[in-house]
Amino acid sequence: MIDKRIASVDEAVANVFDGATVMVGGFGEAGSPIELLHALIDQGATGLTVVNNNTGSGEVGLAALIKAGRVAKMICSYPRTTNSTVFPELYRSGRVELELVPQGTLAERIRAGGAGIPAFYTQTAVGTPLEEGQERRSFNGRDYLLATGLTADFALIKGRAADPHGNLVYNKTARNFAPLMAMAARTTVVQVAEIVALGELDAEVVVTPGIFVERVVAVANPQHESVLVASGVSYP
Amino acid sequence: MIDKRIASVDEAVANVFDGATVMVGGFGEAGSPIELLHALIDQGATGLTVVNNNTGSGEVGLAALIKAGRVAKMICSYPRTTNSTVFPELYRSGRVELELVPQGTLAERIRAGGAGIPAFYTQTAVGTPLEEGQERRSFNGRDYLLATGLTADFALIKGRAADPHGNLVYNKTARNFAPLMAMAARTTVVQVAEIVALGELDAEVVVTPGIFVERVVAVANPQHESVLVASGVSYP
Amino acid sequence: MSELTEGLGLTRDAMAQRVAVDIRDGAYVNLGIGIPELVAKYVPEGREVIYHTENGLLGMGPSPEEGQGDPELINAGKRQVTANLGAAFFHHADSFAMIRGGHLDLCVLGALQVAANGDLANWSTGAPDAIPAVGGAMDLVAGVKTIYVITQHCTKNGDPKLVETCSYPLTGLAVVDRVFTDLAVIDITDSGFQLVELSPGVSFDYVQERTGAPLIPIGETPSSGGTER
Amino acid sequence: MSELTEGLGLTRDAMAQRVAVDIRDGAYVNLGIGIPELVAKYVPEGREVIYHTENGLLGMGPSPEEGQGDPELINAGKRQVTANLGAAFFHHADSFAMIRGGHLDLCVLGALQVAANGDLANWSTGAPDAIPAVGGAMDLVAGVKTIYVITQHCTKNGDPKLVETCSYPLTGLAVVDRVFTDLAVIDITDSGFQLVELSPGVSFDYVQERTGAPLIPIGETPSSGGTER
Repeated sequence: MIDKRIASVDEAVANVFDGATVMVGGFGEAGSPIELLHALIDQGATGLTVVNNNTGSGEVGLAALIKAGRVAKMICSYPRTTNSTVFPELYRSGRVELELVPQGTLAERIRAGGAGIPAFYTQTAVGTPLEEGQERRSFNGRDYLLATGLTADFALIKGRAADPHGNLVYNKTARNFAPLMAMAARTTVVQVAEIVALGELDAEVVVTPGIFVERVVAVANPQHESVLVASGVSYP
Repeated sequence: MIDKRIASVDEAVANVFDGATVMVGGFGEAGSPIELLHALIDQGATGLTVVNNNTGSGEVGLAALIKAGRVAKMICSYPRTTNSTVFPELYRSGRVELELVPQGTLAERIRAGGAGIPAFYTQTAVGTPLEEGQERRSFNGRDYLLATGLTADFALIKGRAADPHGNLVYNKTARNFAPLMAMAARTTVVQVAEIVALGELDAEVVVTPGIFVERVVAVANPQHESVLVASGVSYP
Repeated sequence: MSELTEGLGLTRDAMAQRVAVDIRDGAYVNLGIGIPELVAKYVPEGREVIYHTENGLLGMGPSPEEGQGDPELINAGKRQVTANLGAAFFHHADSFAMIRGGHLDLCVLGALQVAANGDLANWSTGAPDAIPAVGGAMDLVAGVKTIYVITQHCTKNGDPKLVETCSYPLTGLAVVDRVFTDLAVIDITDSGFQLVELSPGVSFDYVQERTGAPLIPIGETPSSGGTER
Repeated sequence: MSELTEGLGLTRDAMAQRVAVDIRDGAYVNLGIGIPELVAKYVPEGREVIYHTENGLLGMGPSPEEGQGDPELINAGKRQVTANLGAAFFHHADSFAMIRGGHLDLCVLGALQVAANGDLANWSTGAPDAIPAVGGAMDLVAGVKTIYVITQHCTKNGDPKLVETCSYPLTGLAVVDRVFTDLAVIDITDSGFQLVELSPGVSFDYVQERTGAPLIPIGETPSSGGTER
């Protein structure tokens, strides 16, 4: 029988390997899987390529993972945020690589990766410094850039509720990149506030069908990045 | 104020012009906007290019539009269905053109059109007769074909419920192509069984946000193609 | 058919049952229209399989009870179905993202011809007056991880459907992994058709005579370059 | 700033109010971070405008009442917001499909520089030690139908922000339609900067002196090829 429930966050991230590409859900703190990220710090995998819109804030969650030196490369659209000091410091000292991608191109590249599309064209960034190294091509008299699909070994995301098949629903703007990352990663690990019985999620309202999800772990009262940062918490 | 409600199906399709490209929702009879199609037949627009997965069945709905000689070209994946005699006859006598597109490529081309993506690559149809005329390109050692985005002047689709802003939810597998066509058409016309007050559709469960919808018309008890065909109905 | 195979070979239901044996617990599966649809009935007790239908449903269940159907809850063959507990509805782009993105474990399809290199022809006989219609077949064979074919070993005229090279228009290049026929189970390998299993009472020679390309006997692995292919 | 403009020119709020006048009833609008966010406060009575925030919400409302916020209901500036009646949540690919696909009517953004041909620079000063960060700005300017810029006419150092050619890294090529500054409203036309409106007490010469490229006076339409550009 199909039961994707995992007992603990530690078990859920146990097989993340050194050098893995890890997509991390969230836009700012909304949808950031703090508990999975802390479990990943405890687990110790290093040399990671991490895909997220930002680079975390304070010294918790994604920022703590970066601070711990586990991230070799970030792929993101906006590595600078209020209270974001960890990444800038490591970046300036050349200890972490950055691939800067416009936010919409980043989202679409992740979806493409999940949808088996190796590449697509977009008008975003034509004629800007971010065009560098990309192929330009004209369609119907307008110029576009070729963008390639992104896939990952793991996705760590956060949902509101899941069922044992891995069907997911989200909370408000915490949805953001999560449904796309679930599609693009070989192993998608989800922390949810609540695991409900099969059939409790209406088939019409499931946002991420279980086929895109490998592991579901309950974190009943997830921490909020802004609260941790305001309290001066530094993980571990 | 924003109110996309239209009083009648006739008014809803009144400005469809000769030679327009019209995307029609539905996979088989599920999601087929029969009443909008009949209104379009009454309205008289001709020389249409129609995008639908199939070509209708019997002599109602899409099949009736084709039979009336209004369709110059069909873009679809499967023009042959049980009880589908109208299209084959016109096709064999050269009175309607056919662009055959694999179903998944058709769906993605419509989404691409709606998402501002002029073209993307797909492995589907590589090495088959449907590769003809398409560009082949290799990514990471595998061959793919270039597929272009599809847009339309109008989309005629069917939903379960809408609000005055045009937010939509669907019924089961009647969803199929409708959310994509709503994105890809300049003017999206939706028939729904029920128009509810603003706020009655939960923001978490809206499938098609109102930005993709221009006109909403209530058809309280929509007809089912299979019932009409079984009763031998021929429209008009 | 019974004339051609002289009473030997599996019935359609027995073929479907044989396919079902090879479907693992927890698999996400798309079943083509026709004989493949029969497979769902025979999945062994204790295995949970989730069925995908490309028109937008994961967790497809059996046909509804008489009078309980919804004309807007149908499968890819446009027949009324049901939705199991844990099902999800989605639009066509998401549905084919599952297919093209390699998220489905298995697809079971019918065939007109299968070539020894795994090429599949199952959408058109290429007849000049035929209305071409492909549906989702090309997407499925290109995207799904494993492709099983279930088919009669020969056509109604007695011609082999397993051939050296397909003469009908292709659905996909080198896509088939395993073929289940009334006479045998055959894998597609780098060396060609590898016989895996014979139906009861069927001999190697009997199958070989009805196959348009060399069969590698059960258990034999040709040394590199050792076969005609 | 008040030193530079000698007390002339609109306040930030007055600038936002002026932009709001030009937003039509029923528009779908994305407001950038900073001054653009003020625009929502000033939309005239009787017009309904739907706000899009690229992190997945259409129908964004004002900031929540004290203590009523949800840290997972935020805008692109990562500040807590609310959802109006008729709102919808969606994922990032759908959100940028709205942007890239030309479904949004208007985007109001800040600027470092705007060139006379509509080029916009608003994401980086190109300083060697800066951490590059672009967010959704390049997607917005490339995809949204109409791009308004709201900005002080000059930098804190008194340098013009409306220039012949941007010296900072570009966000997009020929994307800006109209610029609202403390001193004037200026359209980007094929002939360059077209003055549309002067702020109270501000003269043409006063604005021209503070603009890095020729301004076409209000009401004058240069004959083809008649201007320097």
